[in-house]
Amino acid sequence: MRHAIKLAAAGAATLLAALPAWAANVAEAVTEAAPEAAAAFTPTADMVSKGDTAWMLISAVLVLLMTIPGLALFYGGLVRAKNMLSVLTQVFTICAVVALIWVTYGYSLAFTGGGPFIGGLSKAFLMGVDATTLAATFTNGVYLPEYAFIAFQMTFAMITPALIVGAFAERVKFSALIVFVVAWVTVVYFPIAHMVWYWAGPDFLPAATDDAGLLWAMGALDFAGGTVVHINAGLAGLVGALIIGKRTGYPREPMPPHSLTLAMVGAALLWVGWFGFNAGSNLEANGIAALATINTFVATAAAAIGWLLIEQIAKGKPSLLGGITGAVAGLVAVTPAAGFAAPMGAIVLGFVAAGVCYVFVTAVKSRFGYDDSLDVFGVHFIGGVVGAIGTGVLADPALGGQGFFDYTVAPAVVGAFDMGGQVLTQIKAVATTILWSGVGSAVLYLAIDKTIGLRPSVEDEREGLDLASHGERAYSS
Amino acid sequence: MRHAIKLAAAGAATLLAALPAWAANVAEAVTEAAPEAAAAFTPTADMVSKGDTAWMLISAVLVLLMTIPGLALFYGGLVRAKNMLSVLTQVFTICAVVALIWVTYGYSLAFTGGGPFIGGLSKAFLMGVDATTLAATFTNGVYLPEYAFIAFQMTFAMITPALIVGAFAERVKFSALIVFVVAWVTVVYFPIAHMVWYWAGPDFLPAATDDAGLLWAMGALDFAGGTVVHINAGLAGLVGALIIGKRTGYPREPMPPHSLTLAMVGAALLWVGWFGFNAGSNLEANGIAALATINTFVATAAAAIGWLLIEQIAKGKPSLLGGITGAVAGLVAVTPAAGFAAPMGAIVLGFVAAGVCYVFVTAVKSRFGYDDSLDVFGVHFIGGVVGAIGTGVLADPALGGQGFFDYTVAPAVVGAFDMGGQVLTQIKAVATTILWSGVGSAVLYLAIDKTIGLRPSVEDEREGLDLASHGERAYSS
Amino acid sequence: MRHAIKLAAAGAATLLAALPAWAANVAEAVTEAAPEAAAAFTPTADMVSKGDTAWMLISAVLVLLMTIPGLALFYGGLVRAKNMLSVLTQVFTICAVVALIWVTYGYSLAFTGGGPFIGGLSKAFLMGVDATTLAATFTNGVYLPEYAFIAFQMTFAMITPALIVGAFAERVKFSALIVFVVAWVTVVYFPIAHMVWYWAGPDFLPAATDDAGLLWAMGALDFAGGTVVHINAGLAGLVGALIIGKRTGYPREPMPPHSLTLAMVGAALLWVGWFGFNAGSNLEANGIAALATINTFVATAAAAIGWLLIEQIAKGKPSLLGGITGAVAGLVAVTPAAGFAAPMGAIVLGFVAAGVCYVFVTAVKSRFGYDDSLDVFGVHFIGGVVGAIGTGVLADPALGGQGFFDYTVAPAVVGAFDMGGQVLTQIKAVATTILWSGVGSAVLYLAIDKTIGLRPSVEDEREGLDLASHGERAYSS
Amino acid sequence: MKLIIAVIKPFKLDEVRDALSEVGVQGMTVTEVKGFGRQKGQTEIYRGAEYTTNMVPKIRIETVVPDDLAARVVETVQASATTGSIGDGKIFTIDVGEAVRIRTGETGETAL
Amino acid sequence: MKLIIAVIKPFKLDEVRDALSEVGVQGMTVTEVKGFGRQKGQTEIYRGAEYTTNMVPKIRIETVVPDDLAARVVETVQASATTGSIGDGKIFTIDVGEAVRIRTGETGETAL
Amino acid sequence: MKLIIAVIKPFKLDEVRDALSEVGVQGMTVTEVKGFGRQKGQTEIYRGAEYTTNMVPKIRIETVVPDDLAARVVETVQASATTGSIGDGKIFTIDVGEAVRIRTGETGETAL
Ligand SMILES: Nc1ncnc2c1ncn2[C@@H]1O[C@H](COP(=O)(O)OP(=O)(O)O)[C@@H](O)[C@H]1O
Ligand SMILES: Nc1ncnc2c1ncn2[C@@H]1O[C@H](COP(=O)(O)OP(=O)(O)O)[C@@H](O)[C@H]1O
Ligand SMILES: Nc1ncnc2c1ncn2[C@@H]1O[C@H](COP(=O)(O)OP(=O)(O)O)[C@@H](O)[C@H]1O
Repeated sequence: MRHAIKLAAAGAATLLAALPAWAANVAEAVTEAAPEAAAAFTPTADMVSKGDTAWMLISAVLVLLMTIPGLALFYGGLVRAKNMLSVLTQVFTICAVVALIWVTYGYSLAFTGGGPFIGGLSKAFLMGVDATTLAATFTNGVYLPEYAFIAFQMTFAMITPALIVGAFAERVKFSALIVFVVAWVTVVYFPIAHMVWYWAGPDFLPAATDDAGLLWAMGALDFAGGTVVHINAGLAGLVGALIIGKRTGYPREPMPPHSLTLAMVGAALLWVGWFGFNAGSNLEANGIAALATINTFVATAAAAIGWLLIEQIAKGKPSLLGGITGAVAGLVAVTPAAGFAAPMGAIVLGFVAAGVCYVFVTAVKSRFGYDDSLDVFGVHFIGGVVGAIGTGVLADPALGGQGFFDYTVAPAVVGAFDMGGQVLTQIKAVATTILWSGVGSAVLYLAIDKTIGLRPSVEDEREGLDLASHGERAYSS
Repeated sequence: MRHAIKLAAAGAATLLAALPAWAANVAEAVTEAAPEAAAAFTPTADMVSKGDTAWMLISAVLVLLMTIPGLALFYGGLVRAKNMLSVLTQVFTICAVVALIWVTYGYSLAFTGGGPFIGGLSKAFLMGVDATTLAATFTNGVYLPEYAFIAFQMTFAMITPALIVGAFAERVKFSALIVFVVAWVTVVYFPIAHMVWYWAGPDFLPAATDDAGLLWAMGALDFAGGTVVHINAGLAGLVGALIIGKRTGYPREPMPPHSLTLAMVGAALLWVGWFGFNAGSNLEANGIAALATINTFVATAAAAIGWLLIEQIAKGKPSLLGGITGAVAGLVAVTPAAGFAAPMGAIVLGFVAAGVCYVFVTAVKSRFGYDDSLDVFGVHFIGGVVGAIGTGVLADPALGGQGFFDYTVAPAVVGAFDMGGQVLTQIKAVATTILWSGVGSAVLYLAIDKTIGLRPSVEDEREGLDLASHGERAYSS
Repeated sequence: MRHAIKLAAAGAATLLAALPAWAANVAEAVTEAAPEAAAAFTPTADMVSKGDTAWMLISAVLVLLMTIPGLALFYGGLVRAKNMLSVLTQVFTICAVVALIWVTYGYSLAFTGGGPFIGGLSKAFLMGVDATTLAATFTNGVYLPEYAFIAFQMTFAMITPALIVGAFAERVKFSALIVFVVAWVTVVYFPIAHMVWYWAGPDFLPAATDDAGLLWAMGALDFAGGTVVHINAGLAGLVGALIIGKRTGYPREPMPPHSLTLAMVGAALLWVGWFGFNAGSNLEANGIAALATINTFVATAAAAIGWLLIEQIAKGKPSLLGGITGAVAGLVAVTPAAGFAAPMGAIVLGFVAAGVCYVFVTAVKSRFGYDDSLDVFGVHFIGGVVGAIGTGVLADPALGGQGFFDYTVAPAVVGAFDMGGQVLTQIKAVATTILWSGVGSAVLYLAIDKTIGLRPSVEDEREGLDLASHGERAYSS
Repeated sequence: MKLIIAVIKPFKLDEVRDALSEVGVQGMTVTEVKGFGRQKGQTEIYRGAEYTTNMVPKIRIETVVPDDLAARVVETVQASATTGSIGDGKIFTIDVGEAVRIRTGETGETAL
Repeated sequence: MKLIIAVIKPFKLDEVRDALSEVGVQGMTVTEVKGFGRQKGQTEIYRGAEYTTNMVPKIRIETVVPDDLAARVVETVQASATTGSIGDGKIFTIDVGEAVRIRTGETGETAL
Repeated sequence: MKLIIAVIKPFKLDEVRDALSEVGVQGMTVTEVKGFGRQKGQTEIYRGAEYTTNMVPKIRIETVVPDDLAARVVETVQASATTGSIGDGKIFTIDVGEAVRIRTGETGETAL
C-alpha cells in the first residue's frame, strides 16, 4: 500500500539520516576557492538546532510585521487622508516586488562569493538550494537551513526600499516608484548588503580569508543593518525628496497627520517587529540574542523618553508623535549596536540619537527647507550614523561591550579591541555607504525622472494620490 | 518544609524522568487496533524537541493573530461603517465558540481513529490528554506535546468558519449565524479535517495501515488545509450567500469599503499569521518549515503583483484592494502546496491564482449576479481549487518539489511520484470536499432559515446591523 | 589577518566552550547564603536549551505586543476621540520609562535575594549580568540566558502600571501620572513581584530554603501574575479613580467609545500577546507551556461566550464590547491558573469570571457611583481575585490540575495537595497584595495630588487632553 | 432664487439626486447631519451605560434653484425621498438674494 | 416660519436640545462644524511644524419653528448654551418660505 | 445682515479665511460637505464594482455680515477662492433677521 504524506517529513527524515548536506552561502568557498579545504570540513544536519530554526523563522515573520502593517501604518498615519492608500500601496507593493526579486537574483548577488562589491549569479532562482542545504551562522559548527536564512534576509531587502518612500510621500508617481525600487535594490541594496554581510562563514574563512564583502573584510561592525538598511535608505530618501521637489503647498498649507492613532500603532509594531530584525540578526537563539533583545528594549525606551523630555523642556507639551519618533530613532541607532553594546551603553546611545535626530527633524530641516515628508533622512540616516559610529565605541569590552571575534582561525577567538581604530573603520563604512547610496540613488532618480517622470500632476496631487493613482478612497461611511 | 511551586515544573520533571508517555493521536492505534504492535514502539519524552514545541505554540498564536484581528479587519474594513461591528463580533464570537467546541468534542472527532469519515469520542473533553501525552509529527521518532498539537489545530477550526461570514456579510442574523457555525463545524468541518489529516503517525501506521482518514489514505496532498479550510469555507460561503439572498440595494447602491486602511491592516496580518498556518503545519522547525516559509512569501508576492499588473493593464490604476486581494488569493493557493512546491513553482502558482481569481471576482460574479459580499467564493474556493490541483503538479520532484513519503514502512521512505495520478487524486479530494461541504452546508442553512431565520429585517439592514443587532456604533466622536 | 565579526558569536562560542557560567537570579544564594552548597551545584551552558531561549524571547515580544499597541488600543478605542492620544501617550511612555527603571534598579529589587519583601541592589545597572550568566527555571538543571529572563520580566513591569491608567482615563495630568508610575513601580510593584516570584531556584533552594519572597514561601500559586499584575493594578486603578474624582459630566453626558473597532483590535492583540504572558511564564517550551496555551484559549473563549450569553438574556443584544470585555476578564482570571488548571477547569473559571465581572462592571459600579472609566477594577481586580482563588481549587490534581512541586529537595518532587489549605493560602496572598497595593497607591496618589496635582483643569478636560496636554489631534483629514 | 434645504434618509440620496438632475437641477451641496425629531434613535449600551441619543443620521441637501423651478424641486424631493415611514425628513424653502459662480464671477440664475 | 441657526459648544448640545424640547420644538438638525471667531484654537505642533488653525469644533443646530415660537427659541438657546466664556457661539434667524414633511406631504407649520 | 454661504475647494480654505479676515469679517462657520455640479468626481473601482459618485469634497463657509459689508465679502471670496478651473464653487447671499451672541446676549450687528 502506498501512502502519500505531507512532504514535510522528507527533509526531516533526510536530516535524521545525516546524508551529506551542502554548505549554504559558503558553497562558493567550498567548491571553487578551496576544494581541498572543503574536504576538511563538511557541515552536517546535526549542526542545525530546531531552536535556532524556530527563532529565525519567527524573526523573519517579525520583520514582515514590522513592514506591513507596521511601517505602512507609521507612514500612512502621518500623511493626509487623501494620500493614505498611496502610501499603503507603495509599501505593500515594494514588499511583494522585492520578495520576487530576492529569490530570483537578489539573494545570489548579495550572498554568494564573487568579489568585494557584489556576489555572483550561481544561486539565481535559488539554484542548488533545497530543504537540506545549510547556511553558516557566526559560530563554528552551528548551521541553519539555508531557506530559513534566505527568508530572514529577504525581509531585510523588503523593508529597506519601503523605508525610502516616506521621504517623498504624497508626491510620487506609483509606477515610477516601483521601477525605481527594482533598479535601486539591484544597483544599491544588494551590493551594499554584500559588502557588509557576506563572508565565507566561521568554518570556511580560515581556508579562504579573502572570501568576504568589502566592509566586512575591513572589520566594520554592523549587527543588524545600520549601514545597509538605515543609512542607505535614509540617504536615498533625501536624494529623492530633493530631486522630486517639495509637496505642493509645502510648507504654507497645514499638513497634519491624518491619524496619529495609526502612526502610533505603526510605531508600536515597528518596535515589536524590530526584535526579529535585531535579535534575529544573531542567527542563533542564545545569550547574545537575549542581549540584542534587551538593547532593543532600552535604547528605544531611552530615545523615546529623551525626545519627550526635550519637548517638555522646549515647548511644555510632550507629544505622542515626539515619543514615537524618538522610539524609532532609538531603534535605528541601536540596530548596528544591538549585539555589541551593553545595556547601559545602549541607553546612552538612545539618548544621544534622540537629541541629534531632534535637531535634524525640527531645526535643520526647516533651516534648509527640504521637504523630507516623514523625516526619513532626519531619523533613519542621522540615527543610523549615530548608531554606526556609536557601535565602534560601545562594542569596546572596556565599556562592557562584546568586542569582536577573529574568524581567521577555527574555532574563532576573541580579537583585541582598539576603540579608535574601530571608530575609524565605522566611519569608513559609513562613508562608503553614503557614496554608493548617494550616487547610485541620484543616478536612478534622474534617469527615471527624465523618462517616465517621477511626479504626478499638481491636480492629481491636490485631488490626492488615492483617487488619482489608485481609483480608491481610504475611508467611506 | 513544604514549598508550593508553579507547577510548570511538574510536566517538565516528569519529562526528564522519562516516564512512559502516551502516544497522542495514535492512542487508538496503540491501545485498540494493534496492542501488540504498540509494544514494539513507545514514544518517549526525549523524542520531543523544545524547538519544535516553541515553534508550534508560536504558530498557534500566529493563526489566532491571523483570525483576530487579521481576518476580522480584512472583512470589517470592506463593509460599510454601519455593519463594521457585526462583522467583528461574528468573527470574534466564532473564534470563542469553536475553541470551546474543539476541546469538548471537536478534537476527538477529528483526530482520533474510528473510521474513514470521522473519529470517535474517546478524547471528548480531552479525556486522557495531559501535559505528558504526545502527538506524532511527520517524522519517525519525533513527537510533540499533545496539548501543543491540540492548540495548533484548534486555531484552524476557529478560522475556517470565520472565513465563511464574508460571503453574506451585512445581512445575516447574529444568533442564527452562531447556531449555524456550531452545527457546521460538527457536521462539515470535523469530518473533512478527519478525512484529510487524521492518520496513525509514522511509527504506528506500518502496524495499522488503514488507520487514517479517507482522503489521507487516498494519498491526497494538502500541506496546510487547501481543502479542509479554503475550499470548504469558500463553498459554504457561496451556498450561504445564495440561500440568504442579496443585500438590500445590491448592486444598485454603492457599497464602498468603509476603511481600506483597516482592510489592508487585516490583509497584512493575514500574511503575517499565515506563516504559522503554513509553516506551522510542518509540525517541526526544520528545513521544510523554512521552505513553507519561503513559499508563503513568494507565492503571495507573485499573486499580489499579478493582480496589480492585471489592473494596470485592464484599467490603468493598480489598486490597494487589488493588491491585497491578490495576496490573499496567493496565500490560499499556496496553502496546500507550501511544503511541497519549490519556490519557483510557488511563484507560478501565485500568478495563476491571481489570474483565475481575478476573473471570478470581477467577471463571473457580476455575470451570474450572486452577492458574495467579500468574495469568499471567488478567492478562497477558487484559489483553494487552483492550489489543490497545482499541488499535484508542483510536488513533483521533477519540478523541484518534495514528492511524498511512503509511511507504510518505518522509517518512512520516499515514494515514487506520478504527476498524472497525483493530480487525479487531488481532483478527487477536491470533489469529495465540494460534495460534503456543499450538501452539508445547504442542509444546515435551509434548516436554520426555516426555523430561526437567517436574515434580519430590511429595516435592521438599512439601519445597519451594528445598532440593530448589537446596540452599538463602531465610531463616535 | 584580523577579522571583525558580529559579536553574536562571542557568547555562543563561550557557551560552546562550556566556560564556568554564573548562576543568575540565584547568585545571592550561591555567593552569600550558602557558599559551600554552591560548590555542590554550578549551572553550565549546556543546561540552556535554544528552544527555551527562542520561546522566552518571543514571549517577551508578545507581551510588548500586548501592551503596545494592544492595551493602548483597547483603552484608546474606549475613550472619546479628544482623549485618544492622551491614552496612547500614557501607555507608550509608561512602557519606555519602566523599561529604563527595570534595568537600572527594578530587576535587582525584584529578583535578587535580600529579604521576604524586597531584594537588594546587587544587580543595579545589571551589574554582573552578561551574555553568559544564567537564570533558573522551574526545572532542576534547566537554565535560561539571564538576559532573556530579564527581558521577559521587564515586559511584565511595563504592562502593569499601564493597566492602571484605564481607571482614570480622560482626566489625569500627564506629568503627574508619569511621576506616579515611577514611584509606584518602585514602592508597590517591585516588592510584590519579589514577594510572589523571587526564589533561589530548584537547584539552590534545598541549600537555602528561606531564600524566597514572602508569598512564594507561603506557597501561594500564581502562574503568570494574577496578584502581581492584575489585582495590583486593578486596585491601584480604583484608588486613583476615587482620589482623582469623576470625569466632568459623568455620568450625565454620553461618553460612548470613539472607536469600538480599535478597542476590538486591542482586545484581540491582548489575547494574542497573552500567550507570551501566560505560557511564557513557564520559562520552558514544554508540555506545561502547551497546557497554559490551551487554557489561555479556552478560559478566554468561555468568558467571552459567558458575557455574550448574559447580555443576550439580559437585554437581547449581545455586544462586541461585551464579548471583548468578557475575553479580557477570562484572560485575567486564567493568568494565575494557566499552568495549573486542566482545560475543563479553565473553562469553568472563564465562565465564573465573566459572571462576576459582569455584575461589577454593570451593577456595582453604577450602584456605588465611582467613575472607573474603563473598568480596570471591575475586570482586572475582580477577575484577578476570581482567578487567584480559583487557582487554589483548580490546581488540585483531583480536578485534573497540576498540583505543586516540593523544591526543598533536588530534584523536586510532587507535593501533597490540600485544596482547603491552598485556597486559604491564595486568599492570604490576595489580602497581602490588596493591603500593600491599596495603601501604597493611596499614599502615592495623595502625595502627588498635594504637590504637582493629579487633575487637569476643567477647560483642558473639556477641550480634550490631546490638544491640552500634548498639542496634537488624533484625527485630521 | 430659492434655497431648498432637504433633510432625508441617507440611503435615499442617490435616488433624490437622480430625480433632481432629471428636473434640471444642476448642482447641490450635501452634508452628513444628525436629525432629531419624531423618529427616535436606537438605544446604545456600552458595558451597562445606556445612551438613547435621539439622534438619527440624516443627509442634508441644499440646492439653490431659479424661482420657477422651486415648486417642482420640492415636489420631486418629496416624491423621491419618501418611504412612508417616520423620519423621512423635511424640505424648507428660503429666499436667496444673490448667487455667484466663483470660477467666472457670473451672478444670478446663470450662476447656478 | 423661521429658521434658527445656532452655533454652540459641542458639550452643550444635550442641554440645548432638552431645553428646546421643553419649549415645544419638535425637530432639529445638527451638524458638526468648525468655527472661526474670537475664540482661538489650540496650537498643534507635529515634529516642529506648528499649526494654529484658529478653527474650533462647534455644533451647528438648525431648527425651523413657527413665527410665534421663534423669539422663545432664541432665548432658550441663548440661556442654555451660555457658559459665559468666549466662543459660546451665535444664533441667527432667517425667514423660511415653505416647509414640507416628506412622509406625508403636509406643508406649513403642521409640517414641523 | 446677510448670511453669505460659499462652497469652495477644500485647499482654498486658508486663503479665503485670511482674505475675509482682512476685509473685517470676524467670524465664520465651516462645514465639510460634498458637492454635486459640473465637476465630476473620480471613478472608484473596488474589485470590479465601479462607482462614479459625482460627489466632490468641498468646504462650505457660512458667515453673517453687516449689510454694508456683504458685497465686499462676496467679492473677496470670489477673488480668493477662484482657480479658474471647473468646480470652484458658488456664493449665495441670504437675508438674516436677527443675530445674537450667546455669551453676552448682544443682538444685531454688534453680535457678529
Ligand atoms: N423643525 C425642524 N427643523 C429642522 N429640521 C427638522 C425639523 N423637524 C425635523 N427635522 C429633521 O427632519 C428629520 C425627520 O423628522 P422626524 O420628525 O423624525 O420625522 P418626520 O419628518 O417623518 O415627521 C429629523 O431627523 C430632523 O433632521
Ligand atoms: N459672523 C459669523 N457668521 C457665522 N458664524 C459665526 C460668526 N461669528 C462667529 N461665528 C461662529 O460662532 C462661534 C463663536 O464665536 P466667537 O467669536 O469665537 O465667540 P463669541 O461668540 O463668544 O464672541 C465661532 O466659532 C463661529 O463658529
Ligand atoms: N445650485 C446649487 N446649489 C447649491 N450648491 C451648488 C449648486 N451648484 C453648485 N453647487 C456647489 O458648488 C460646487 C461647484 O459647482 P460646479 O458646477 O461643479 O462648478 P462651477 O461652480 O465651477 O460651475 C458643487 O460641487 C456644489 O457643491
